[in-house]
Amino acid sequence: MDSFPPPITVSHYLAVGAVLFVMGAVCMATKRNALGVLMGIELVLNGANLNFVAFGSKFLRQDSLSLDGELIALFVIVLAAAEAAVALAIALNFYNNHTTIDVDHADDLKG
Amino acid sequence: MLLAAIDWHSLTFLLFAIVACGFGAAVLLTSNVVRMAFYLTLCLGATSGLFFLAGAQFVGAMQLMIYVGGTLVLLIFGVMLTAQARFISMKTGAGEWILGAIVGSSLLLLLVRAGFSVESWRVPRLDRNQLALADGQTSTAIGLALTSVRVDKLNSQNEKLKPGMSGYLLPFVIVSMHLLVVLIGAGYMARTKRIGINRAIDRPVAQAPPRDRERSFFVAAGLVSGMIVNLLLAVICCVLVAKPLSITGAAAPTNQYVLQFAKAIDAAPSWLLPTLGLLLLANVLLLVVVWYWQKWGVVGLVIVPLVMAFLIANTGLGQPVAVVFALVMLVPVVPLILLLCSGRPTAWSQME
Amino acid sequence: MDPSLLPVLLGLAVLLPLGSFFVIWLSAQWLGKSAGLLASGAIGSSCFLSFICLLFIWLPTHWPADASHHDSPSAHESPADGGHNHGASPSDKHGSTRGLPLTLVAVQAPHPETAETRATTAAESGGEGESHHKEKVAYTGEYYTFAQFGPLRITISYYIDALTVLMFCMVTLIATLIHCYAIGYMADELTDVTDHEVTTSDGHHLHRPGRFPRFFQYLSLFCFSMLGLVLAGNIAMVFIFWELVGICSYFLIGFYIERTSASTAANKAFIVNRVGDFGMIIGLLAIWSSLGTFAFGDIERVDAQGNKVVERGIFSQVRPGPSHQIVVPASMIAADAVRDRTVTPETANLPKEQQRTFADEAAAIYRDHVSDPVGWRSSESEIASRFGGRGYGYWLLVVAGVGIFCGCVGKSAQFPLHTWLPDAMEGPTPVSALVHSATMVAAGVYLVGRFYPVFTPEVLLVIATIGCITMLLGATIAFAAVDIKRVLAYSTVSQLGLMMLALGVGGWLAGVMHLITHAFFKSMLFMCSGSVIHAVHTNDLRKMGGLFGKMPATAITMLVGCLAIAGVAVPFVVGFSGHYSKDAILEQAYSFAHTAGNPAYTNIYFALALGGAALTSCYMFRMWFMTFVGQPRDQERYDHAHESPPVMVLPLVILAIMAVSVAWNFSLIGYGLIASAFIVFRGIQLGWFKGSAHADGHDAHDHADHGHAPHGHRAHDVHDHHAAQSSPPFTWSFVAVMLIVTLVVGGVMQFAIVMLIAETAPVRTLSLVNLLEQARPDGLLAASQGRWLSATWPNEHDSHVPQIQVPVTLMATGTWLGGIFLAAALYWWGYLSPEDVRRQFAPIYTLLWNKYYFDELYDAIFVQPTLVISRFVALIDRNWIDGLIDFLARAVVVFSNAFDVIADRGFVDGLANLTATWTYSLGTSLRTVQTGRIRQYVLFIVVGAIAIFVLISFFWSPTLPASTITR
Amino acid sequence: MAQFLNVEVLSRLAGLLGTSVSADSWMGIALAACIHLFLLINVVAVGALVFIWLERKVAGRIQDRLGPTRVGGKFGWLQTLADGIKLVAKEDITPKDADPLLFKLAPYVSFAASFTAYMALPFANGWAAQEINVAVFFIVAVLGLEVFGVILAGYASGSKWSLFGGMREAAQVVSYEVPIGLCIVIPVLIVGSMNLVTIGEAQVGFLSNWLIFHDPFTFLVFFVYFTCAVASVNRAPFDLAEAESELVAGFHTEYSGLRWSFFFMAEYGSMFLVSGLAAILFFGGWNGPIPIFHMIGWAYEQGEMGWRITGYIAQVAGVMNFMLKAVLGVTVMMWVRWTLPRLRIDQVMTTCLKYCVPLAAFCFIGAMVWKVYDVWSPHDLHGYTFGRSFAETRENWVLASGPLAPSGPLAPSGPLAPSGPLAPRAEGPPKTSAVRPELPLRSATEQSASARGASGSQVLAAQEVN
Repeated sequence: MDSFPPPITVSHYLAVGAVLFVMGAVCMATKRNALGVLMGIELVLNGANLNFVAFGSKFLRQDSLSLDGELIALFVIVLAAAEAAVALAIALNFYNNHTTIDVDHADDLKG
Repeated sequence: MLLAAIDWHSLTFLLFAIVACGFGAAVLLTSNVVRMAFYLTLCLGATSGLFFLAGAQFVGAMQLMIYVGGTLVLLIFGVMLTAQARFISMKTGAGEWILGAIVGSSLLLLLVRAGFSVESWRVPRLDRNQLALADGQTSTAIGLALTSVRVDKLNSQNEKLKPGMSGYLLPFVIVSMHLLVVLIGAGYMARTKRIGINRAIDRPVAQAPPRDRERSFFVAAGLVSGMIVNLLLAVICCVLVAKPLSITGAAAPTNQYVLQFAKAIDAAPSWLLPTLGLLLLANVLLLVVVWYWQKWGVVGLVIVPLVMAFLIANTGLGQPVAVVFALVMLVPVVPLILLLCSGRPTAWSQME
Repeated sequence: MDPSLLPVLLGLAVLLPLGSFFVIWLSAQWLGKSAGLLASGAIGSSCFLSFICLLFIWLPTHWPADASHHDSPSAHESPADGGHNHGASPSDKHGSTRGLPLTLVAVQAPHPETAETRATTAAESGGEGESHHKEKVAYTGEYYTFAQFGPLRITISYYIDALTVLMFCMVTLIATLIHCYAIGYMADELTDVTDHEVTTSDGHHLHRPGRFPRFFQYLSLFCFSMLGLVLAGNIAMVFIFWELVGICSYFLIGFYIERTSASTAANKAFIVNRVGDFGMIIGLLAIWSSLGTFAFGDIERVDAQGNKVVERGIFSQVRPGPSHQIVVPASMIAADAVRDRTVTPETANLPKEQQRTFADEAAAIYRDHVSDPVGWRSSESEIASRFGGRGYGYWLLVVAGVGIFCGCVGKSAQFPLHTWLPDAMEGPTPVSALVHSATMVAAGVYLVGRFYPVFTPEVLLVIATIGCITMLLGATIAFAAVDIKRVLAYSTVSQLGLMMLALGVGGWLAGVMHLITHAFFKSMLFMCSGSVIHAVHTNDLRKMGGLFGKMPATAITMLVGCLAIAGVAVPFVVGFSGHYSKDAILEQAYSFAHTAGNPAYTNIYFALALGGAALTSCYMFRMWFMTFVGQPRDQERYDHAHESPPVMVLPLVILAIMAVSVAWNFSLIGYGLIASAFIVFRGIQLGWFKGSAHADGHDAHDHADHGHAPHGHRAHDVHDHHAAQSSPPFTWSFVAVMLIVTLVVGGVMQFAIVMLIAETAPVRTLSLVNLLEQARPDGLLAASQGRWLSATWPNEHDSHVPQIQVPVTLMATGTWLGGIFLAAALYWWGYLSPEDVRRQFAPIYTLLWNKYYFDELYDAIFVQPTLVISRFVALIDRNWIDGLIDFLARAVVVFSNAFDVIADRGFVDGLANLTATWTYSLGTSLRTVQTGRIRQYVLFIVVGAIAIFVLISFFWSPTLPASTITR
Repeated sequence: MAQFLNVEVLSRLAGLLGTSVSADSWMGIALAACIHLFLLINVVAVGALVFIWLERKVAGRIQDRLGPTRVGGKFGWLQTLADGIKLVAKEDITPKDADPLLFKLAPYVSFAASFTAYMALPFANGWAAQEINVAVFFIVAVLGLEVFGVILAGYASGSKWSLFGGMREAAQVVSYEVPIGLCIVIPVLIVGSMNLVTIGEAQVGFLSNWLIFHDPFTFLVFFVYFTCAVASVNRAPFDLAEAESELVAGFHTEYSGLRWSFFFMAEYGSMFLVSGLAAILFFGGWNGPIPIFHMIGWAYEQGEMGWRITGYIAQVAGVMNFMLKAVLGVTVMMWVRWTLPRLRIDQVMTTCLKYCVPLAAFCFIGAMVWKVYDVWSPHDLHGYTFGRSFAETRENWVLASGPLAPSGPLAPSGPLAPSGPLAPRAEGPPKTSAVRPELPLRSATEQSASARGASGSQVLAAQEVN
């Protein structure tokens, strides 16, 4: 008899990744707190990472791009860390200058 | 029996997926930044669980380590630093919510449709259970790939993948450089630039007025002669490089001492003379540095011969030659140091 | 080491100061004191390289023979071998030589002959008694070719013989010492300087930043050019470096540019030198146009076609062949012949239209040889063979010689052009010591010595006369001068005159040797005067006196210098270096005067040389006595006098040692060094060098007592009172360093020589004379006779025969004894009072005091007329030319005003404004998109992504096969 | 290597339940999970009890007191239990202006983190709840999570003391993760594997085989590691987060009752964890100073499968060894706590950034040079040849690549078939060790050429296992 729940596939991973991605994107779009936006970015990155790992995993697919997936995921994580540091620094600077981290106040370059 | 039909792998996947998506949604929905961060933690933890399930143990651990351990602590740090009122919350307009919902849902629809649209992505790998756990133990492979050996593609016939087999050494190095720069830059950007606070430890220590130093005639003479001698030896090296003494033929030196010397030079490897010349020049610089009362000049004077010895020892010349070289170059340094340490007040004591 | 290294090392030695010049020039503001160290290091390394060349390259290959012992066989063997194994090398050296393309040939051969033949010539010439002397060894070659006009080339080449190497050693050694002396002397230039001799318009003294680096920058450049001058292998290159030396001395004399005296002195030196150089250019043109080469020696090189070419240098053209007697080169004859419009005797009695001049025939010969490639050479030789008897071209040779000598007159301050040298003392004392005593002014003498083979007896007579006059002028003026540096300057002038005299009367060796010895003691004397000036802050001898107790080291070294320049010696045993050179000169003058058949005027040279020697010793000791003994004439200056720092005195001591012993042969040098070191040591123990230290005031006082008993006590009190605020400048560390330096120098030289070549040759033959003997141009040993003169120039070796040597030595001894006694009587014991002398010889004194009114004369003759003319020219310039230009300018202004309105404002601006308005409106219309709200941007991105996705998935599926996509 | 639960054990246990299970059926897994969980919880909870008691005694002795004496008869060995009862009985307070959810959750986060880390910690050869090949990494990562609970607690309590505590904790732990990482990389580097079991097995043999004696740098770096470990579990003298002299009780000022005790369990748990890690990384893990059981041949052979009572005894002895070492480490931590005064926050940071990180980095380079140049050390890796140097690791891979070519995971000759958690492992190391020491690359390639079949697979298996 077929197992419960049905055996998972790459698509499932992609679906989860998509959910995370969309959550992150909407988070970026709706949060007014700079750190909220930052978290949104993290979510987006994770969604992408999920896809990479899924495509790279032997457990889900016969012909996987075997190591590349994981390696790219690794690089993404590392760069995400860097990005977080910089973004945080930016946020702190912003806070030091504007005494708020509401991104809507960061419209100095408005046309 | 029913339990036997349970596919534990899928079950755990389901579990983690629900946790991840749920807390992702929570991150989106809550308006309290700290809670957002907390939910995000759980979400990312669950994601790392998914990684483990996908057999990417290293990536999973990495995710835990860097994201959950590092980035998020950093994030919360930032939250604390930038908190205006406690539990800061900024309301978002309803219109934006709606807009975001529409766009987001359409994007979601699109992505999911794309995800399920490919045949080969939808068929599970049924022999998964027989698959070895070792397949998940890819840490060594990853390490090797980062040092540019792609063990998984060592002899794959796929021409399209050939270029990708060279591994990831360059990106690895670039990324590490990038990280370094980013951390420095972040620290620089985030440093507090508040005006008015002027604590004692912030103020630069008042420089003691440079007292006029006593340089005994000995030390001066020693330093100058050292510079001159080094310079001359360097020049001689250059001359010998530019115009080697030929030890055969009519051009051979008439005098047997010179002949021995020329033979010795001939025996040495070709890089020896230029290196020696450079080191001698370095010595001159260091002597000048010592002249300007920098302690590290003396240290450099001691180090240079050791470097030379190391270089020689790592080539065909062999250790004895290296030791001899080191000694020859060290011998003048010793009296110099003695000179520095003699006299009242010692030049050494006045150095920086 | 093989001699092929010589050009490399010496070239490096030349380039190092240039390098330091550039470094200091580019990074002066960062260097500060280290500029001095840099320059000293550079010149020091040059010195090291030069001595390497002398001790380890030159001596092993060319061991000097004993010039004065004709019959010792060993004297000829080793140089013959030297010539031999160096002569063997060039053939196969081309293969092994990397780096510089350099070629070596021995000068003595017009065409490169094989080593065997040369050895044989050396051997058989050894048998012949008179001209048995070894043939001169010189290395010539080219570094780089500047320009080539057909067969004529201007190159950077070198000409290295014993003279070159010795000059290198001398110049670099003195320069090194003076550099480190200058580090001490110019120390106050490190900070801002207040120049008390310059008063600005607001009445204050000038306050300016120090120029320490600039000073050493110029000094380095000077060293570079001097060394280049010595190394130069052709007369054109000599001229280039000659001018470089001139400009350097211009910079250095005008170092205190704010002082009018300094700047005018600089201008004077420069312009006067130009006058001489004008003559030199004439000489150059004469040589170039007639001989077609600038090179001194023969140069063997590989031309473009790859076959060896031997270019015959000036020397081998003027003194060809085995005998090396002076002959007029073929090309000169040819150059002269084509100018001769006299009718040939054959056609003399033909009708006018058929008469042919010699010029026509020469031209005909040229026309015959047009066909063959080196036609002009062969045609010249043919012309020479045809017209040689008619004495063509000799005057060209004379012109060339006199022209070159003109340059030397300017550079080394000979009679008509000597006025610049004393004024050049406006520069800092190290400059005076280096430039105006040791090297630059010596360049003139050096050039005469180097160019000697080309000088015909007529030119020699000119040289001798000029030198004689100069010597007397300098000596007499120096006798009256009271400025310590001017005394030295004039003594330099007269010594240079002496050298010229020596060269002029055929004493090549004597002159060149005096050049080197004089360089040592004169530079030392200058540095001594510098430290005296440093101590008492005045140049005026009348304000000094009794300084011995204050600055013993300076006093002793200066005494050594005076003894050396006076040529003091124990007759026939040993003497100061000056003794040897000056006696050689006198001997040569004597033998010139007493050569059979020489006219009477030849006696003048000897007599005047003798008188000059007497004067020299007299005024030198006058200066010394006035400075160091007697009672202090200016008390407060005396009180503040102090010995100079070690860095200034150390060079003095080293130079003193050299001044004593440089002319001795080697073993004597070694002993002399060590002995003097221990004398110094003893002096330290006796406390001479303790200056006015309180603890040693007593010794100093005793020592002063030897000088003047009556003033002992005052001196002593002064010591005690002065010791309170001054600390002894001489410490044991200084003594130790001095000892170590002397011993190490002496020991190293001894050891190096002995280790390297002592087994091949006797050490005793190693002396300055014998070394210089190697560089003697060939053929000088034959007694020579001019074409237009009846006098005969005797062989120099004949002046060493006892029947000449004994009387001359005795006379010389008499002169210096007399001079010293006169000076002592006047200025020490005070038997005679200088006042009386002045009063009695008032007119002469005024004449000397005004330096023979030379400056006034030149001012009246040259300067004033020039000023008048130039004023007139200026008038023309201001009124006419400027007027025209102003008119044009106004016209242009008017036109452009008109044009501006039409074209610029109307057209160009309009266009620009139009573009600007368009851009602006575009920007304003686009700005509304930029809401500056991040989240909106995110939404845009997402929407855009969606759009792209949709487009792709509907209209374009690149990678996925259609089957996999489910619709 | 011996699994803690392999087929026989499982089936016997199942036999007690009256059913017959096979190793990979759901029941086996459930059983194994239950047993593992039970044991681990006991280790953590009971361990915490014991440690608190121990700390009291140690503190008492160091302060010249007796410490608890009465409860439970002698030595007051039940003191902590009494405390526990008291804590459970206490009222659970939530401050008014706290963020209730986070406030409630924080202790569990902290506890869960330090508890999860045990999952990868082997107590004896192969006796780990889940043997992960990146175990070291995993443990450090999860330990890093523990701070998260503390921060949340500090923030959610809504009191400035707690906030300060939380922030200090954040700064401290985040910065101390760097030197810790550097330190633990060194044994990993020497052994060439991140698998704790492998690292432990690499030190089989006499005392001299312990990695701390491998070279001077490991010796030095152990102390760096220990310092940083103390700091990262914020024990005194680094307990800035709960500095009672400045902040009343730091991050747990507002906590009481059971939640508070959770924090303490977490703290003691992680103390034990880092000490255990130190024991495995530097002190030979479960190997005693003298390999008695190897001498008498009781211990499991390399790659031996099946189940022997003697082997079991040997394993249990190993567990004892391991426990002893870990507890020793914990005791030292207590000793330090009661001996040294507390540092200032800036001193803490200085210690980390100016001393620990450079020292660790220096040792890292030193150890690397030591290994690459293969300098002599008392430590012969007991026939373990993996990762003698990076170059050789690559070489192994090149070797192993032969059979890997048709990377069909089900290829019967494939190297990976007979391995996995519940499957008997390929016996790799001893055989490869025969080849490895004199194995230049050339012979390596022809070796691989010759061994298209089994041996290559064994080599690969060696790589995989280690």
